[in-house]
Amino acid sequence: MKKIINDPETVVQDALRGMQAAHPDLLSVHYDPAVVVRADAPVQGKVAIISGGGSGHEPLHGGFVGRGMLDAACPGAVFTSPTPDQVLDAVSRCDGGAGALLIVKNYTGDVLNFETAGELAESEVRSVVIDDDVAVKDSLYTAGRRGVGGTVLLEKIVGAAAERGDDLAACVALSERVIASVRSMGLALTSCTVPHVGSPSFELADDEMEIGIGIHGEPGRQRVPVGTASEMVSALLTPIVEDLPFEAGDRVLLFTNSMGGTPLIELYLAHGIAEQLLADRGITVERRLVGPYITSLEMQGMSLTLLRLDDEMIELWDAPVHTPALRWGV
Amino acid sequence: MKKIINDPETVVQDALRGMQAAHPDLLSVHYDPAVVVRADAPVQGKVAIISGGGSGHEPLHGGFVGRGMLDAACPGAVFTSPTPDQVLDAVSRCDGGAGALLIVKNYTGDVLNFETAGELAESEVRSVVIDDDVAVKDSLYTAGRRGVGGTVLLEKIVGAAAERGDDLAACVALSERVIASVRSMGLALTSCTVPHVGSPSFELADDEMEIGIGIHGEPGRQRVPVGTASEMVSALLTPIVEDLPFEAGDRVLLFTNSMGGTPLIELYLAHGIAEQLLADRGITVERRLVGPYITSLEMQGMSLTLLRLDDEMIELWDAPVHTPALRWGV
Amino acid sequence: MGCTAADVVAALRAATAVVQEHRDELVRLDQAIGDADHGENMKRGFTALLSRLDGEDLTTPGKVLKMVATTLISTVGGAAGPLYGTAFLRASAAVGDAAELDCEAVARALQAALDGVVARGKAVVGDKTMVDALTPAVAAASSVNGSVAAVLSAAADAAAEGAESTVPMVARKGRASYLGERSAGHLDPGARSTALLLRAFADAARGEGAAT
Amino acid sequence: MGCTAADVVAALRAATAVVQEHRDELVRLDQAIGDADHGENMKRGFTALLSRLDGEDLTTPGKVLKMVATTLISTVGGAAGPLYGTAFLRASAAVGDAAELDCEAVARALQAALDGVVARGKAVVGDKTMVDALTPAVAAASSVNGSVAAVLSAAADAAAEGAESTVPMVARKGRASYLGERSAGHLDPGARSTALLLRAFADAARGEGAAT
Ligand SMILES: Nc1ncnc2c1ncn2[C@@H]1O[C@H](COP(=O)(O)OP(=O)(O)O)[C@@H](O)[C@H]1O
Ligand SMILES: Nc1ncnc2c1ncn2[C@@H]1O[C@H](COP(=O)(O)OP(=O)(O)O)[C@@H](O)[C@H]1O
Ligand SMILES: [Mg+2]
Ligand SMILES: [Mg+2]
Ligand SMILES: [Mg+2]
Ligand SMILES: [Mg+2]
Repeated sequence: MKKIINDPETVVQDALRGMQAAHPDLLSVHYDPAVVVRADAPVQGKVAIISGGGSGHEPLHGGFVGRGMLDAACPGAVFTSPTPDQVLDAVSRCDGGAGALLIVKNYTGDVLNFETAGELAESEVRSVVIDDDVAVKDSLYTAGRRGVGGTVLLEKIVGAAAERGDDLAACVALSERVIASVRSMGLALTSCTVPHVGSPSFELADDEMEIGIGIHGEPGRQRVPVGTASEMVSALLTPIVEDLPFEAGDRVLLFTNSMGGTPLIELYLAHGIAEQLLADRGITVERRLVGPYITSLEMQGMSLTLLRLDDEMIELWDAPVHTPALRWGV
Repeated sequence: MKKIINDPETVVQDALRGMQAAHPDLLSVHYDPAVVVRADAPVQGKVAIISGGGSGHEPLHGGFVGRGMLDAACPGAVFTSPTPDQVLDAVSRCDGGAGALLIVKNYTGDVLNFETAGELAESEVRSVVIDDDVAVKDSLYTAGRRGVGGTVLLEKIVGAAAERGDDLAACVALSERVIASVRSMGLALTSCTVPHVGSPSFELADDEMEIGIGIHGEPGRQRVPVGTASEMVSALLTPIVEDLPFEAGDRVLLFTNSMGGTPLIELYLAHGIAEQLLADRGITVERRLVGPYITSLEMQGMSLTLLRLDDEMIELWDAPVHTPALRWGV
Repeated sequence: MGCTAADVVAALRAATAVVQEHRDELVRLDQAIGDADHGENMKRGFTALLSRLDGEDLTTPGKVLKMVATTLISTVGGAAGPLYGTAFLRASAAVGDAAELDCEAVARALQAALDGVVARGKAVVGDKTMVDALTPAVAAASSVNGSVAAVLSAAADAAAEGAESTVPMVARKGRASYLGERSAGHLDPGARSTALLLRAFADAARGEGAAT
Repeated sequence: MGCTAADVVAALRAATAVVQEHRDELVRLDQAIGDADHGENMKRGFTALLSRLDGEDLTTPGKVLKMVATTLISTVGGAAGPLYGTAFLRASAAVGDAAELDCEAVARALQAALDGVVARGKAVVGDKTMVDALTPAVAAASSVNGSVAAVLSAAADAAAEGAESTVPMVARKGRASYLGERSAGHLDPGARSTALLLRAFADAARGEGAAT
């Protein structure tokens, strides 16, 4: 294992220290329990938007803390959901009197820990669970679909709604609408190595890729020979489009995401192909996001996320945001 | 070789297509010759700031095209400097009557190709050569120091100066001041693989790293056992600080850069260590940039860049910028 | 013949050692069908627990169990944190203020733990989770009438068998369920850790209670 | 006995084939001490060249050489593009409007090419660059008095030796210079491509001029 770390035991804490140093104007980082909080929290009268999850997906979620997006993020150990006391601490630091919305990715651990926090919180707390990964069959025989790329879009859009003053019920309703309209899927060219494990989470041969991966180094649905970029993009986009389904005439946000180790040159290349495939289907890409925003450590690979937009979502997407990882309008 | 590409022959062009699709409001991409141009070029009365170099360093340079930074970028083949006709095309598309400044990284190929273009151009053209890599001894026995991370800072600062209306001579003078004040060094944990080559540019054992690398997959100065993050950061920072030298009381911009495959969690961790080491030396970090901004394809590794700031540089760094990769104030 | 707060603390010390010893094994099991953290999560939780086992207020078994619950909830994370936390919380409630636990109290505590895990996680036997270890353990415990050590020993034996039974199962809960059929052929890490904990408790009880 | 525009075009066709054949070798040489693109750069340039060799206006050797220069400058990139481009541009100027080149004109063209490379790149013999192949080639060419084929053949032999002489050198120009002492023990890719081109020209000239 080659990583720029001092000690697997302290990697999350050490990275948080660097984050604090890098963004003193935006963030206050607390270490026990670990919470990344918007520098000007609590914002009076605003619904607090709080998320969290295992570390190793940076910039998710800490990189999205700031004006127009999250009030706080709760970073768990690498690939491990945070504990309820982190969430409780975030709620108490951020509640400005309008309650808190917890954005939870659909994993058993995340759901249970946020649920426990919700039960214990003294503020008014609601939570929404995002489950946008079409690679997982949503059946009685699974823990349901995972929350993946759609999380970034949800956090931006509902963050903007809270910033403009929407109340907790409105934030929940908007979240449900976004969750109902967003679908994602990912693939891996290489595995990642969890620091406290030291060996790759799975083994892939030089000519294999894994389709339908999550963001925790879990193996995917299918192992297939590496194809061309066009084949890869279409292997992700087809199930996404057919799932909702997205149809001709739909206006969408296309989010082309790197799993961490795939460089921008490949990501742009894939993005161009995806735009073409959507144009071929008569789907209009109105907004786009390209970059490493929800990652699996150093994994090489990508995911695609498609969100069906309406006018309000577009307005909220375009609204000012000022966080370490997303910034515009300010 | 596992990459998200269709064909090594068309990778640069295919990526440019994706870039154009991703940023229709910011960029106009031209393909023959390949030039990425600010959407509203030429800006009348403004000095055109133009850079370029081999591809594979994304977002450098195309990702820095836009208001407050570059007017155009000339992407060469992967790791190969662009040709003079690209530069000439960029100049003619961007010259708004105030001439053009060419920002050239110090590599024989880049210098010769930009020099040729400068000789052939009909506009008023000046060029500056950045050579901030302290890993290379600046002696009669080398082609001089390479241009690396400092390029990003130079392009931002001189881009802001041009945007506020500084003339060509002032832009040149400011560039020289930045170049005289900036130093960088990088290391690699893994090699990268050039698409048209198909095998790694160099081989590193599982417990080795390469210190003093450039950005083209060239081997570095020294191959050493992988150390801790603290050792790595100090191996880069010490020669940087001692070179200029940076001294107690100096105000600096600290730029912690990923070589492409190193994820943000490690980068923040390294950044935190670098901030601490600078604080220990009494050097004040006034501004920072953390992320993958000048890369070597999928290489894992990092570089550090330190720029000694003065008030004007701070003002220009803070000035609005609106490009695919850097954006604030708009 | 009963089990005091000190006995519970001793059993937890033993459990901590076992979790630390088996940390890598649990990581490997979770690497195969999950996200490779179960061993690390459990180690983190029990290491935190160890530093609190000297607490002055740990005067009854119920207080010890409650402290275990809150410690695990705030340090383990993942699915295992809230599930084990709930298990210990319910066990604590089940034993109330008693100064000593007899074998029935222990069986009642185990039943309460199982009920808590099921209430939180909604898994049933056959879903390839810790429930597959805990369910037979509870059944065995309530069918034995003897010393605490005997009850725990029966529970541990049954849990071990229950854990083994997860190998051929296709997971329907937790992270392993994403793998579908690919989850078959692997031991469930949470079932394994449940079996390990019960074995540690049983061994500790036998050590303490050998003379009684 | 002279060399016409058509002969120059034929020589360039032969050179293109040689560059394409040796593409991987040149990449490998550059991978060792540079950035692994020299073979690809040369292939790209000569492939572009090939598509222009049918041009109707290629009526004199000088015009052909000028077209080669502009093509290489606009397609090769890197250090090699401007250097080879300058070489052909100076060679073109040196031969002027002549319809045929005799052996002196060829020697003059080679000398001009070398002067151009040195003017642009500032390298001297011993810096481990193409200058180490071209310099002895020019010297050999001007010392031979015979057919164009003989001149080019002598130049090619000398260039091959010159290229070999770069192996032990420590680079002082171009990308290889960053390696310092680590650049020793490797053949310089640009010197190798210079030797390959001259050998291709010589072979083409011998083929053409065998009867004369
Ligand atoms: N719904 C559930 N009910 C009971 N046990 C579960 C459930 N989901 C997961 N588990 C148990 O949790 C274990 C995984 O724990 P751990 O790896 O620590 O958390 P995570 O899955 O969040 O990474 C599984 O092996 C399984 O035994
Ligand atoms: N200053 C120079 N003068 C003469 N030849 C040079 C000089 N710098 C580099 N070269 C030649 O160029 C070759 C490298 O060409 P190439 O790999 O195509 O460009 P780059 O070095 O820009 O990647 C070297 O092997 C060397 O022979
Ligand atoms: Mg986990
Ligand atoms: Mg090159
Ligand atoms: Mg796990
Ligand atoms: Mg080269």
